Amino acid sequence: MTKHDPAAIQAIHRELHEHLPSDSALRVKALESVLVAKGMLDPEAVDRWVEVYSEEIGPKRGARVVARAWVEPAFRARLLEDAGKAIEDIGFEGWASAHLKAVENTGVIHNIVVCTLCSCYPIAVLGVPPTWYKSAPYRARVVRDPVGVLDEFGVRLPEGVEVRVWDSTAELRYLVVPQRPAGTEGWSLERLARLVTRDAMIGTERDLPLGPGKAR
Amino acid sequence: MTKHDPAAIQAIHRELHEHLPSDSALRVKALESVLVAKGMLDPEAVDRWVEVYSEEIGPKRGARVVARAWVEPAFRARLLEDAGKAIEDIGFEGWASAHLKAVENTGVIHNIVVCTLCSCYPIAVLGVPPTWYKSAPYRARVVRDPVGVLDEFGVRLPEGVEVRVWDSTAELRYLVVPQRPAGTEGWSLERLARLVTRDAMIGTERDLPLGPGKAR
Amino acid sequence: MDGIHDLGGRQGFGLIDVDEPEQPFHHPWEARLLGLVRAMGRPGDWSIDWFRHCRELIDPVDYLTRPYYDQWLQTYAAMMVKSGVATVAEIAAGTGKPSAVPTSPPMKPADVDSAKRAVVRFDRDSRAAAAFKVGDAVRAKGHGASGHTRLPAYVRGRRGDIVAYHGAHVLPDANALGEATAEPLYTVAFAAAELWPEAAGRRDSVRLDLWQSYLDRP
Amino acid sequence: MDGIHDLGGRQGFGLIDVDEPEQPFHHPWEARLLGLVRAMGRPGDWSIDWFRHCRELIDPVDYLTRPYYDQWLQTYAAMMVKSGVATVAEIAAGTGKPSAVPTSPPMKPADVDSAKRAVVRFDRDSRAAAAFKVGDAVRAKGHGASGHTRLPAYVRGRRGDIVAYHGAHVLPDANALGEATAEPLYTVAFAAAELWPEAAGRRDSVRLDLWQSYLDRP
Repeated sequence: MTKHDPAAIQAIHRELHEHLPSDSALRVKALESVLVAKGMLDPEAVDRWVEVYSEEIGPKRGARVVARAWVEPAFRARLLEDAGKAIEDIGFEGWASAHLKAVENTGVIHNIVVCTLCSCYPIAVLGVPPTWYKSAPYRARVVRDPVGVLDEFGVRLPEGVEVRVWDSTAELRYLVVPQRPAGTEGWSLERLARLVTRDAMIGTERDLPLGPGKAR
Repeated sequence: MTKHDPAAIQAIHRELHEHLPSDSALRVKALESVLVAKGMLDPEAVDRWVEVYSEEIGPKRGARVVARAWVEPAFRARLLEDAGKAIEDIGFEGWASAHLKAVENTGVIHNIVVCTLCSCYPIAVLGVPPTWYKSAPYRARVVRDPVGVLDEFGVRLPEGVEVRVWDSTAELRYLVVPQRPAGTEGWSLERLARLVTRDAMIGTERDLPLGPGKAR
Repeated sequence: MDGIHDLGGRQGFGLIDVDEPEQPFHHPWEARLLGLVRAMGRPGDWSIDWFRHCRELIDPVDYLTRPYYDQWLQTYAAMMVKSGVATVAEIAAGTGKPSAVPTSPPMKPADVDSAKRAVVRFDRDSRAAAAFKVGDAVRAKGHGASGHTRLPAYVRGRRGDIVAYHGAHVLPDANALGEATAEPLYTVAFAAAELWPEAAGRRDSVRLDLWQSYLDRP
Repeated sequence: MDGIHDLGGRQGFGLIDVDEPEQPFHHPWEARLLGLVRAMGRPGDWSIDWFRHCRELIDPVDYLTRPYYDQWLQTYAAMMVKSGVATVAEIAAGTGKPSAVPTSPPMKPADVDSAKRAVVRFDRDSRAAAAFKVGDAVRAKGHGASGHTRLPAYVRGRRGDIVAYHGAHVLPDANALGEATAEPLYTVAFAAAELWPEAAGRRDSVRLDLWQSYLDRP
């Protein structure tokens, strides 16, 4: 208990607030230098991680997962059964993917994901979350007024659609599987994957347009 | 309902935040000018109110009320019965005094006052509240950890004293009547009143010293 | 509303400024603003509870960071805009023409001496019967209200005891909407152990003044 | 803890920045900080829940205003100070000598490709019997916890239905304190009308993953 003492951490936060530079970039430089000086960090490993999360691990992964579920009924079944296991088929396992859960939109159900307590997000398949996902307005409002939040994202739900908000309070991570748009019969997995947006997999977008991008 | 529309007010707040000068003194200047220009304000009346709350209506009033309760058993009885009425005897009635309530400290009870929802305070007898009384730390903490808050004010309660925290959620206003210090037998009302501090009447001080001021 | 203002029991806030100077005001503009608020003419649709609700609606970061009287200023400014007596642009510029909205006359300097002794009562004659009596156990309602209310989150769903009855007082939830309703008002004592997970065995209590519609039988 | 982080259902927050650019990072330092966190050596007493708790303990105004990854930085810095691997002065200056506190070795660039596919599981073999089954009605505990917990305030005391059971998972409340406990974990659906005073008649629901000790029979 003394080791994990909240009052001590609060006092340290106050000290840090007072003594660290206010500029975030300077703060990061200082932290990197001290970690290197202490032999706790190899800056080249940082470079690699920056590449990985800037280029490799992002919503294109989730889009492939969704498109594959649309075209392969057996994969879809495995995905809905145990998404963490299913994405290993594609080599997408990683950070916070162990307890991944796919939730499927239907004509009468719309899913939308949040983490009201911090910022839990299916990073392995969507990359790092957008800032708004981690912001107070989204976290505060989406559980209380999901229809209002969807409206702000330009989504008007058809009458009679039931909204399910998933608040990521444990180590489960939620991936929304949007509906496959009509008029895409016979499309390749690659072509379908290009339709699937990050927001659709969070649930702040619903109907995927066949044209280029959102109409907001 | 449309007249008192929270969403409209939120939008106005955002606009004001954007368009008003950030400096508070400049904001006050602008508000005063516009009110005068609109014929809604006489600046000389403002001058008078500034005098009233800077010099006339302050904790010295409460101190007189307390000292009188110490020396006049009949007044004490009236004060505890209906403090709003009792202070009319001294001509102290005014802002928010209609439903004033006096709560008395004893050897086994300590009272402490807060308004967790805004800043309600017995202005007619104590003047305007200190900033800390209106601050988030005091409002958040005193209902949950009154002993910790008292400790921060330098007050260590004797073993076995029961703390009563009064959260001013309605139009009742609370005035703590501290205990009369030992060794003041035969003192005049005026001399006694000089012992009574603002903090003792809020409840963040307990034992009134006979010497000059607090020992913090 | 479940706003930032509902601070009772919220954890993580820091130290109290116990060494604040004793003077009532720390900047001249603070006193000026207070005086201005007391002296200004007002539209007929304002009330103490509408004011409180409008302050609660200030952006949460502004609520926690802007000076107290500055928040009063912004609240009155917002109410002026809403009531149509001024625009945001007029307030920002500090200029404007009289509006068509009727307001009470501005206070004259000579009236301050009587105004400073004016007493506003919030108790009302009411036929509403008191449902509880001193000594009764009650439970605060579990739900809050979407709009203005004076039932803090930290007592919702908690069991307490009626320690005083004050007759009928104006109900803030309705008053904030311009509706005049009065309801029996009680002081309710809640044991600390009932309110806080870390308070088992503690003897302190918190007392709140709560309206009848905030309370259920336990 | 009843901290500023517990934001679900809090009213008064403004608009969402729906036009944020799609790029994963908006400043180079953000990516750098994330990479640094993934690559650094760590003391043995850190855990995801201790990290979360330390972030929750950031000053409320900083929590609402400082950039997200900046808060990560401050949280890791605070954990480093608490664990004794660095002082505040060293972090502020960006210099220091190796500490005596044992840490895991810093990650090598060549190890990133396997590390990026590493999967950390939070389910545990446990003999703890599941007290509820899918379809059961439950009521979330009315009290929160003084320390770290993952039971948000907005469902406390509310009635919901178990819609999934996930076996035993590491309990955050204990994990934040360095204690390894696992408990049955459930997904619980709460009707909006049960949670919010303005939601009567609405059909939407909120689903949360909650541990057995957060739940009672209704």
